[in-house]
Amino acid sequence: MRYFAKVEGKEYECVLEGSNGTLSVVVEGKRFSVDLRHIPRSHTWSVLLDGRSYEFTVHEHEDALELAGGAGVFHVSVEDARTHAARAQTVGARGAQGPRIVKAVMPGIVREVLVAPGHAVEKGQPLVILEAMKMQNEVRAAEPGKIRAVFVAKSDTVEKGARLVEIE
Amino acid sequence: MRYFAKVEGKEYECVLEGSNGTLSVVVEGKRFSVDLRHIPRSHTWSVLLDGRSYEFTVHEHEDALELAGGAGVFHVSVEDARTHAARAQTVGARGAQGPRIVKAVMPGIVREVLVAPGHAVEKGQPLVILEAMKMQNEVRAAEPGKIRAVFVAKSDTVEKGARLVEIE
Amino acid sequence: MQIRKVLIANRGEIALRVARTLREMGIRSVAVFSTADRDELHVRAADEAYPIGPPAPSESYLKIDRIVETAKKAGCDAVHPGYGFLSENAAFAQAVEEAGLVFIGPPPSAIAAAGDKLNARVAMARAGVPVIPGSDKPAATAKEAEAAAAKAGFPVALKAVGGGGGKGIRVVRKREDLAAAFARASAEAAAAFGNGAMYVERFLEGPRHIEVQVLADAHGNAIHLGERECSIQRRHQKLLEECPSPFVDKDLRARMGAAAVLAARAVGYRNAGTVEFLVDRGGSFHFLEMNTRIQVEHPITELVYGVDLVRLQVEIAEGRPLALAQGDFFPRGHAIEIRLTAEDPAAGFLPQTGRVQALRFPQGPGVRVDSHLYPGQEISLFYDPMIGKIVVHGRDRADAIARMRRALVEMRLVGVKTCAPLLLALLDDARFRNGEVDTGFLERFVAEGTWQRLPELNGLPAELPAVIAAVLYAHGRQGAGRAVVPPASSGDWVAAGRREQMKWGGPGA
Amino acid sequence: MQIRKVLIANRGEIALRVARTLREMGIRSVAVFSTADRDELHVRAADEAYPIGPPAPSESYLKIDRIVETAKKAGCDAVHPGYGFLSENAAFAQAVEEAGLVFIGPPPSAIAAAGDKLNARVAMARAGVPVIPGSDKPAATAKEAEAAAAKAGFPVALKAVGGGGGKGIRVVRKREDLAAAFARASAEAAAAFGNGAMYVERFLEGPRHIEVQVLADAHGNAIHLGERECSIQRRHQKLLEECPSPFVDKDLRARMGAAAVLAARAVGYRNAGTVEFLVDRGGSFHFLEMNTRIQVEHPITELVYGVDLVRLQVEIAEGRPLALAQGDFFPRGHAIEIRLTAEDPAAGFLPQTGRVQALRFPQGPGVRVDSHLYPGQEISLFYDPMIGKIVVHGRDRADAIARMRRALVEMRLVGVKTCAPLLLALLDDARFRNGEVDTGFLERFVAEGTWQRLPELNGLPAELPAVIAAVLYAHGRQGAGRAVVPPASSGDWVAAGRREQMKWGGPGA
Repeated sequence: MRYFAKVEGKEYECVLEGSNGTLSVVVEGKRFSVDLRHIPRSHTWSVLLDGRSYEFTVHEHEDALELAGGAGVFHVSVEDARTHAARAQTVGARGAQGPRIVKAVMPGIVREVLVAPGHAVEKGQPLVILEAMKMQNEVRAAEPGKIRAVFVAKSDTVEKGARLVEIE
Repeated sequence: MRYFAKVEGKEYECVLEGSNGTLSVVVEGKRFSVDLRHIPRSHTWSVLLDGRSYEFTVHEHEDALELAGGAGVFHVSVEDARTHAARAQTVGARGAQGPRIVKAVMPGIVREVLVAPGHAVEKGQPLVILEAMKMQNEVRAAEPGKIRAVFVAKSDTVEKGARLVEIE
Repeated sequence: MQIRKVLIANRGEIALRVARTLREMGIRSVAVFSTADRDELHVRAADEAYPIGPPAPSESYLKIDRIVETAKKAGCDAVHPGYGFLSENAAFAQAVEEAGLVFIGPPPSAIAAAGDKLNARVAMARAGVPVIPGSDKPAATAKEAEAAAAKAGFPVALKAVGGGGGKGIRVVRKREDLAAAFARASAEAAAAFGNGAMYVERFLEGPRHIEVQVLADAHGNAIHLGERECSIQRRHQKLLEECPSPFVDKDLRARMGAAAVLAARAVGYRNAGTVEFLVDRGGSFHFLEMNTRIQVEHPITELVYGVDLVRLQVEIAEGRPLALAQGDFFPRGHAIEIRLTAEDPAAGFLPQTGRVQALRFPQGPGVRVDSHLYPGQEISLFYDPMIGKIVVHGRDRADAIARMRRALVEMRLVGVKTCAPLLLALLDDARFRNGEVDTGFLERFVAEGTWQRLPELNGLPAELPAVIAAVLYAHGRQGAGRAVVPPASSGDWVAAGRREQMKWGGPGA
Repeated sequence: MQIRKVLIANRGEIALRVARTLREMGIRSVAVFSTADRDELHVRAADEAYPIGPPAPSESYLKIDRIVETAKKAGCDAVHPGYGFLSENAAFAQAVEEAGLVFIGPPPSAIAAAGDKLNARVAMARAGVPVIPGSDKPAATAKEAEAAAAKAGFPVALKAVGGGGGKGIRVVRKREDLAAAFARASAEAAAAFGNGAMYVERFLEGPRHIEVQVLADAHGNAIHLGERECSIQRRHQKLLEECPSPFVDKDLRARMGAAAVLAARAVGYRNAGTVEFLVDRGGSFHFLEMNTRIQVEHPITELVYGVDLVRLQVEIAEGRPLALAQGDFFPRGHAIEIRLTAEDPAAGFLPQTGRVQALRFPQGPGVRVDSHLYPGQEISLFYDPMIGKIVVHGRDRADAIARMRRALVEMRLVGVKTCAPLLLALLDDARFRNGEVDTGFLERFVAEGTWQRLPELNGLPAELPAVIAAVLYAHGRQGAGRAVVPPASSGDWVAAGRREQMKWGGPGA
């Protein structure tokens, strides 16, 4: 089985081979014999690789796995060979750019809405002030543009990822 | 709803009443207003009872619940009113006594089998020596009798509850 | 008197920590909680617990009348305020005393004297404690602040008269930035402390923040328990503290200690308190402010001086004289505390929320943990992002650093990002290891960005994360590798596989 | 020399504890594991880990050749033996040294001299260390043992010549019981130590077991780090230890310490070791045995003397001289350790196995935990029932007892019964609190049975457990109370309800 794993931006082709109860993975010509154990109820995996011991916790994110191993955190996304090939054909079509939705990068309470539909905004201009854990944070425009819509009002509680403002 | 709960041998009739989002339990004329919360993934329940705070872990055993609350452990068995009534009618029939199976009260390795079928045994006579965690433990006869069957041999590994010997 | 039942007017780790010592003293503890906090450990650890309102602190943990009423109804004879919330609110201490209860802390007059940071400056200067050049009266408007700043000289620090702990402080480097900074800082101060008045101090470049623990009883005895080095800060919020300070020798310790005791006496102090100083490169120290409550970082003093400060607080509040004199206390070894905050340092310290999926705290020699975290907990956005403290004690500073490094590597927390990766990199930094830090060090270190480099992990081959992820993925989707990988009980990987498929259009795309 | 990579020839909490210090010292750790232990924390905490055989200790953790070979293959330069297993096996130390590796412990000759408990008696008596009346030669048969016993006088203790730590010891009160006891004890000794030879000592009635920590470097320096009170034992297995002993004053400490240093020198000792004494009511002390490795209870000495004994072991093994002299060490405060064992004291200390369903260790001020437990772990029957140690440090003995009580109340372990309820009751016992204990105290306390009384729980109404269980049951079966009880994610209660039904015949029975 072939998979493609992208670790912090770099892609590795991984070929998995199982035989006699051991699992080998060949990555770019290097063969790894992996003893991988899931520790129940802890999101933890123990890996022995040529005697070296690693313990990773795994946290699923929307688009990647976060592997945390004591001193280091790695973001890895994986796809199988077929998906990888399919995606390669369509990737050219994904660059199109329409109106941009500014989303909340954290949950919080809306303390101020500083713009209204029709306003022109500069790059870096504050749009909304969000408060969480006693700290106020300004949400700023990443690009210049015109406010097309405002989705929140003062005192609203918003979840992470909630739409705040649309800029066109 | 009526339930019967037996705590360390003593039976309590509990009547549960829910109204307006609060739960009351009436036990022998006393009414308790209980704020009971399950803490996920921890087998833990937090109880506020007239302001007093209790935290119990709950462990299921075959025939009872083990409620452990810091300094104390309680074994409680519960049945509903219908079961309670049904059992009361049949309890007289349960005293019959046939051959007794001596079971392993812990998992272990059989180090010695000291009896064979046909042997007469005294009360307190050692039957089997089980070893676990480096300690040897003698399994003794609870009553005098005659060995009808031996289910294990030296060096067997047995689970808790495994049949060791039958005495008649 | 003997205190028998104490209401803890707080939440989180400090409420839990106070409840622990109360239990050890045989004193009943009474927790209070907002509706967001019903399941919190401080509620479960206390002997009693009562709801006091909705999640917003202004509706619960800052409600003086409701808390005092709860204490009376529950039959308490004392109140412990913890830190934050109402801990430095003189009106609260006053209300507690007027209700006939003991406030486990200083008299309201001392809180007021120290809490009005501006008046405290004036009082300290008068008592002979060195202070930083700056305001001698409050600025209610940007205009008044500008006048004071002109006198002190830029850069200046705008500070809330009612503030403390670095909250509501803004540094202003140029005259033209002052008005906007004043508006924001004053608004935050008004929201946080109910008082928008500010004062101005010359902003010292590159100072250390070193504070001294003091203890004063009701019988006129006042001693100090050495210093804590608190220079590792971001936006005036401490992230790592040490005891003793690598900068302070025996002589400086004695001089700063004496000044701290003088400061405590100047405000009529009683109970445990902390006198914060800014120390310049030459070793001159200037009074910064006095914190009239237990500090977040008190455990490092406890480890190095062999005391339980909360126990001493209660004993002092009971009217008992300090059992030991200044000469009986001396430092042993070196302690470090880090504050674990639910903030992502790689994303501008964005507050993180989420559910604690898995949790393993460090243990073993020289490790102490104070935390209200538990598996399954939902980190809420209503309160401080500090979710716990890891504290270590070692033979000397090098051992303590190595121990903290080990503790952080050992810790596992799945579900919420924290500042731990930054702190781990900090512990490895040569400048930090040499003790060459000032209050601006951490922000410069963060800005350098080198801490985000992937660490050299036990000779980890670069390919290993890819290998592991591929195996997990395959395991979840096809059951490949089942011979060596036991089934994941959660089925997470099946779900992850499905999502990956969907995201990239599935096999047929 | 500088040690760079150490194989830890052990498992469980001590393997984890050694790995922690190695990490702090920047030394690579190499774990070994039996097939039963692949998922254990000591494997996950080490930098490297290698399998050494099947679960039975004789096939893995006691396999000298395989362990030494693993150390060489892994490129180790030293081996740490922990306690138990091969830690007091002179042949192992010899094999390690012959392989060109450093043994982090005493020279093989010292292990042999102390490990042959009988020869050690003779050597100590010769060096002027007081010993108990008894054998001066081994007994290979019950007959020989009878002769020795007759000379020493009944009651006697039968001890394994190759034993230690209370293993393979039987007390025999009457002549007619000796033969049977000898057979069983000798068989256990043969299985555990590969040597069935026994020796006989007069069994002292009501003594205390107090031991002294010693440290000796390769340069002729030898010091002691005070005593540990270890009288709380069951079948010669310690369950609770204290430092300092409530029985020992400064003078007795100095005399016992000097005798312990003498004992260490008598066997040519190097590294950390422990000299055990039996102390009678008059304060006379008698050499019991010397333990030539780190003790289970070493953390209490670490807390009270401010040291890391494993770090000192490594430093001594590297050939470094002790950095501090006898006069630099002094006790601060009081420490207590309890051993958490998977044994049910209510059922004759029956070993318990099972899966750890939920786990919460105590934390906060003065609490240290050393444990290899983790949620989801399967407690195996192959190894020692000790699953962790809770250690506390307080200002004095009363504070330490209160702190340990708090720690045990705070601890939660679901799925495996432990000795904790017994220890909690012990901490509340007036005799224990007065320090009036001897080595027989715990067994008498267990036999009294009063510890099994239900405790007075925070004014717990007798009905409350019934109320809770009824609600949980109803919640699981009918969804009653759902308004206040959030759904149980596990569905345990549904299952519990179903089983209850089945057990008692169901609704139609």
